[in-house]
Amino acid sequence: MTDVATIDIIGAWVGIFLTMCILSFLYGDNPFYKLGEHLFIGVSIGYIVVVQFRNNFYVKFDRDLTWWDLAPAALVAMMFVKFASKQLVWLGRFPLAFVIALYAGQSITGLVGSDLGDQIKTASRSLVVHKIDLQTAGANELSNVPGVSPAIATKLAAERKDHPFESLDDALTRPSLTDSERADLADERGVLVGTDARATAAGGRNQIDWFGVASQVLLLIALLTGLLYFYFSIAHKGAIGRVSRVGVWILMIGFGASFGYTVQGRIALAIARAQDVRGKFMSPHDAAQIHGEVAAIVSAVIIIAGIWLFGRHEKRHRAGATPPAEAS
Amino acid sequence: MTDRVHWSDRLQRFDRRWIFLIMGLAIVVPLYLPIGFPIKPRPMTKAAFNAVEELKPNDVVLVSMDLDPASTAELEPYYRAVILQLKRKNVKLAFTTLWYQAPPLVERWLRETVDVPIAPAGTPGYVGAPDRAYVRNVDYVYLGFREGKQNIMLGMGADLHHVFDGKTDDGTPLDSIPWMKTSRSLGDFKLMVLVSAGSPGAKEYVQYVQNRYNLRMVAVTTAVSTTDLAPYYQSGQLLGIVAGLSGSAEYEVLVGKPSIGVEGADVLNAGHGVVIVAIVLGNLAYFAGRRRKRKAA
Amino acid sequence: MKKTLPVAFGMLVGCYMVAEYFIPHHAVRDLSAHVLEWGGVVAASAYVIGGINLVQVTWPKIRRREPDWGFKVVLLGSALVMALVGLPWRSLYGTHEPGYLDPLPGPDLAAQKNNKAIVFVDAPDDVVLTIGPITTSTKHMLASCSQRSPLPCVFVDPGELSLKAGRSVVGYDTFEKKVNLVAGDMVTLAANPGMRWGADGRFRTWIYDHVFAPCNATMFALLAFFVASAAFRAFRARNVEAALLLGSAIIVLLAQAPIGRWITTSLPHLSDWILDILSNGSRRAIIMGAAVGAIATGLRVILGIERSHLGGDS
Amino acid sequence: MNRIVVLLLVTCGIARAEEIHPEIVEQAPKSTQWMIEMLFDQGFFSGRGVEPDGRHIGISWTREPAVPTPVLVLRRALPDGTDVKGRSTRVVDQGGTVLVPAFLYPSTPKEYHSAYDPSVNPLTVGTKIGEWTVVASVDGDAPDPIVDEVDPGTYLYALVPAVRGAKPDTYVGFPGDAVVTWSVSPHAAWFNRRRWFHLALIAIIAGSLFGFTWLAKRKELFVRRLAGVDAIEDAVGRSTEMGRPVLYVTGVEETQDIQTIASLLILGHVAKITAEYDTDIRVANAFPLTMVIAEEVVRQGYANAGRADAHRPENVMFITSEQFAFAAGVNGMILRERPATNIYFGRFYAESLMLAETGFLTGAVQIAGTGELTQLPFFISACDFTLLGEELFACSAYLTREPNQLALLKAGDVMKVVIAVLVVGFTVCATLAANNVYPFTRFSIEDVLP
Repeated sequence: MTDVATIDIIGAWVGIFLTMCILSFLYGDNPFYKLGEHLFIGVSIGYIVVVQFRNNFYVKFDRDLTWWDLAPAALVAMMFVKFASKQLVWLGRFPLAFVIALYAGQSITGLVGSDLGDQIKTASRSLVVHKIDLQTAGANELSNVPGVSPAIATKLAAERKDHPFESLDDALTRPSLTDSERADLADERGVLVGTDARATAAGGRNQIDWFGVASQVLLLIALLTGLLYFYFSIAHKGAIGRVSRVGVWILMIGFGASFGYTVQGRIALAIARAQDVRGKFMSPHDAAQIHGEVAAIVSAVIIIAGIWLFGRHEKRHRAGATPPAEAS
Repeated sequence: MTDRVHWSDRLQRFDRRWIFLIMGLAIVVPLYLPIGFPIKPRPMTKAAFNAVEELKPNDVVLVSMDLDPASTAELEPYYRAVILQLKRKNVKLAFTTLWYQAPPLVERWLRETVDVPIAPAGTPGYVGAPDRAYVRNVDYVYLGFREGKQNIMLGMGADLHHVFDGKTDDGTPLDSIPWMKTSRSLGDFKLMVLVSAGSPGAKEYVQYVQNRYNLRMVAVTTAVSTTDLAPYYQSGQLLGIVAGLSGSAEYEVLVGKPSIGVEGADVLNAGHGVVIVAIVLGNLAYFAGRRRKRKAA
Repeated sequence: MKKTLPVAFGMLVGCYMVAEYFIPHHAVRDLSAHVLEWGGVVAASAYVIGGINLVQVTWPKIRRREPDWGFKVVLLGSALVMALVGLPWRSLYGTHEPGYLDPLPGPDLAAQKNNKAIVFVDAPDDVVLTIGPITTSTKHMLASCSQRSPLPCVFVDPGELSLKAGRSVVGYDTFEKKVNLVAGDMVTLAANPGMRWGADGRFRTWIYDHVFAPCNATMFALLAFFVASAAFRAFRARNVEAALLLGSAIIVLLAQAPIGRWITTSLPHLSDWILDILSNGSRRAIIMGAAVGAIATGLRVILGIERSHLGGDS
Repeated sequence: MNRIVVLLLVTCGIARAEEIHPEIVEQAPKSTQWMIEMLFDQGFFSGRGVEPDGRHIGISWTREPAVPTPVLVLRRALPDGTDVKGRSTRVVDQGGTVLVPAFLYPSTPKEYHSAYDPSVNPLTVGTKIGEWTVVASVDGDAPDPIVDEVDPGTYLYALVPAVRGAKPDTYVGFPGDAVVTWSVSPHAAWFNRRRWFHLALIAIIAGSLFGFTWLAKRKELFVRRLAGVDAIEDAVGRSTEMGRPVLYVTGVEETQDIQTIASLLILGHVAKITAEYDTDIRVANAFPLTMVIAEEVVRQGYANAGRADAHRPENVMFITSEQFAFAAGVNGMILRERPATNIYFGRFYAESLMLAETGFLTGAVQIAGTGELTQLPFFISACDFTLLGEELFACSAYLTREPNQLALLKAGDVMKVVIAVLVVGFTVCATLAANNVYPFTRFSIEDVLP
């Protein structure tokens, strides 16, 4: 156990203060936010420049040069021509043409493979969905059954060796499963998307998961209507209009879903900031020396007082000044 | 129009900074007064877990840490959990990153999680085999960062040693490390763990190298990119996806060491609650307002 | 001439990049590697122009003392500082040894008797010492083990002993050595690991950890609040579309938090289903549509149809 | 009588069972039948994961009767074009455990060479012993090919049955005879046929691009209007009235992203409009290269509008490449310069909401366009107009209603029909095939997209 260097305790406090500065943007644009903003932008630029040069020159050309290296040199030179001469500015178009064409060509082939080829491939699958057969399924397949954890999967695999499952209930209540595991499995039962729909213990003959089939059909419809919505050559009127409207609806549901996911992510960020201030990501020993919460409160007080003072100062100087813009 | 402002108008026009305040409280308070709902892994998360479990000792795994400090919130819990899992599986690890923001962060995390055991025997609240301290350039290597995004991916797919000039980040020749000597391109890695906060990241890996060299990949991603990656999970190009903070929390549970992720996931409840309330309030105000306008008209 | 040449050059490069995907021949692979590297070099050199532009934009503001000019100074200043501390200064004026071992003459009888060896440590108290199995610092050591030396010290078991001295934070050198001690041996470990400069140097890491990282993370975290206000303002069921958006959003929101499973276990299923089926279906449509548009755009560039960026008015 | 049969199957790319060349070699201690398959490309399909770049050779074998012993795979180069037939060979003396010079140095049998004792010197992959290089060491047979990367040339492989020692990569014995394969020399392919369908897709788009360009010159093509695009001109007009600038953000992705490229192309047209309206346009860039291009594009826009003099280079700005620092910077611009129109075209990530919300606060008209699906909900909720995915790429075509531009949209539509037909067709096939309906069991999407 060693102590945190004073400079790092100071650092932690600085970090927390800046955190508060930027959070103050939520109240409105204010000098503290401006400080954080400009500091951040400046530091990021300084950081990036070093990285860029290290990785594109220092590292790459840490070898004896070849004739090949004239090509990039020429391109770079042309890019700088505009600072040297007015009538040679047009030379600057070569590096432009180069990078744009280079990356355009690259993305053409990149996209045609993954976003067209693979998506078409994935989209055109059989609409028939069979249930997962607990009797024959492999470990991975098993753990795609709702509620089946890897641990449970191995247990089931062992169980079915000794004596085959008669039914789902039999399979999911085998003695080797712990009570909590049984509870998990019980929670996941359900005829639409739950265990009963997705899995069977029948063995041999493969049963069809009808809801799965319906979903696959829906998936196909979603795709086709979506494509129709992006079809530019016809006006969205009449039947076409109605169908493409369905496309929009499904689109919107999709967006809703991704909004929901996003919210989780965003809130997670705020949570992490709070945990960080509390020193959750460092050892308790270090956290104890830094007193993050105290730092947070102190900074908050400073900033609130500061904003209030600046506000008054502003008012006194130019009467009828606009209050700090509300940022939301 | 009546003189006194109707409640719906006030609700529609009131200062959003109140919402900010409520959101702030919703995040801070539960940290001190946890709610504690149970956490159950989803199939996507389990699939990711299994892919790692299938590894054998001394398999070589590439961990690509494509993130910045901003996204640690969602990825760090998973990272710590998966590193523990990989270490107790006793596999060889190669770390790299395609994000220029990452290197100092990666260095720190390596010191905190790889150089020292995460869960030595007798760690409170930990069920599972203890892990050991990994030795740099023996049990793991840090290849460092290279600028070039997709091009670097393509390069690593063709010849990884060339991309990193045959050296690790601290200058150790890759050929001096037996298992690295034989891992010359992405195809030679048994698994790729993509700690991916955005672009370039899991999506680009799938697009640019996965289908070229058909590689085995699992990804942890920010919740927001999940819907984006889900198709690749369906098409089997990604063996598993760990979705955001809740996914990371689930993974911590699977690995058997609940920690910051689980704590954070608990706070999510309050946060989501606030957002839902905000939506409901907004709609109340909207509809009430509309009905009044109809009446007025 | 001034327009057609660049366009032709672009067409050449672009068409090559497309062809390259279909030609597995190793010669082509090698050439492509080169060409891609050039792209990187051009992009990196552009940072010089970026810097010039930055000064062009901010300097006049400072000179004319425009509002907030002080912050522009902060901006340029911090950029300069961060860039400078990124340079490997140490390699410019040579490095110094992080530490050394100095064996003391003669066995210490007391120690010898109870079969121990002694390690004296001459180091600042913020140096983290790993002496065999123990990790410690001079603060937490014995004040004295032998009259031979006033330095803080530890008793160790005889045999091979690995010594390591570093600092708890990144950005410093580390001193590492193995010694073989027999009972009664005394050795002084003098260590004062120097601070490193450059990419993994102390200053840069400090600024990264305590300025860059918190600002970066907090900027991002602001979204938690914006999301709430956006939800309040914009997610109103004005029409069917908005209502659907809202509905699925709320379902996923609930399902995403652990509370969802607490309400009903089928909620997560439902949200997964929305994600797998409805969301994926439409999403796939957009992915494909966008890909088609992107490919067409790309083709227009490499076939020289789109040339507005090169002065050709298309 | 003891016989060993070496069946070599040198494939032209994919394995073809009928091309077996049997070869019988006499005198061997144990009767094992080796079925060896060499895979390398000869300008045809790349077989079973062996890249057809002329630098990869795949080798796989099975033994009859099945033997679980490990097999050491060695490679040695031959003078180009040498044709050697497969045979069995001795690697150790009778009952010995050291690899004999006769095996290690076949090309110089006269000279003296020392034997090699693998029980003490480990044979890690890549080690050179004599003229041979260790390629792999497999326990049992390798039904999936071991892919070996080589420089172009002619090579010979030896499959040596071995017994592992205690230490890793050591071998204490070599039971039975080893097998030396036929010489193989991989040729590089000039076309990767696995990707023929990708080429076809590109060809369709390119074809219809030209087709419609030709057609458009003759007859008026119909294209549905996009509100978002029509809005741009009005918004610029509005900023002119308010005397406030137009803010154009080219996204936070590098130039190599096709969305950034699209954004830059649109910027040209927008700059032209602002030049005509005599309104300031501020362009915020996250990458200097993008900034360099944007400046050139804007200059051209002004030139095309015939107002080259009005172009002010410092209006095209490089903020910073750090995503959130960039967001902070643009937020600052929006709050303090109060542009009347904010246009966000290109690829955006999390900062989308940040920018859009701040812009909403300042009451600017906001037009967004991105193919980044996850951000669309936020742009939709906070912006006045949003171009979804493909519409972003369509935008530049709308802004200049010239034939070759409209052709882009038409080509896109053609492609969408093709996609729909393919997907539906193959779904039907797959479904019927799943129910074993002949002849559909014979078609599969794998045929076109392996």
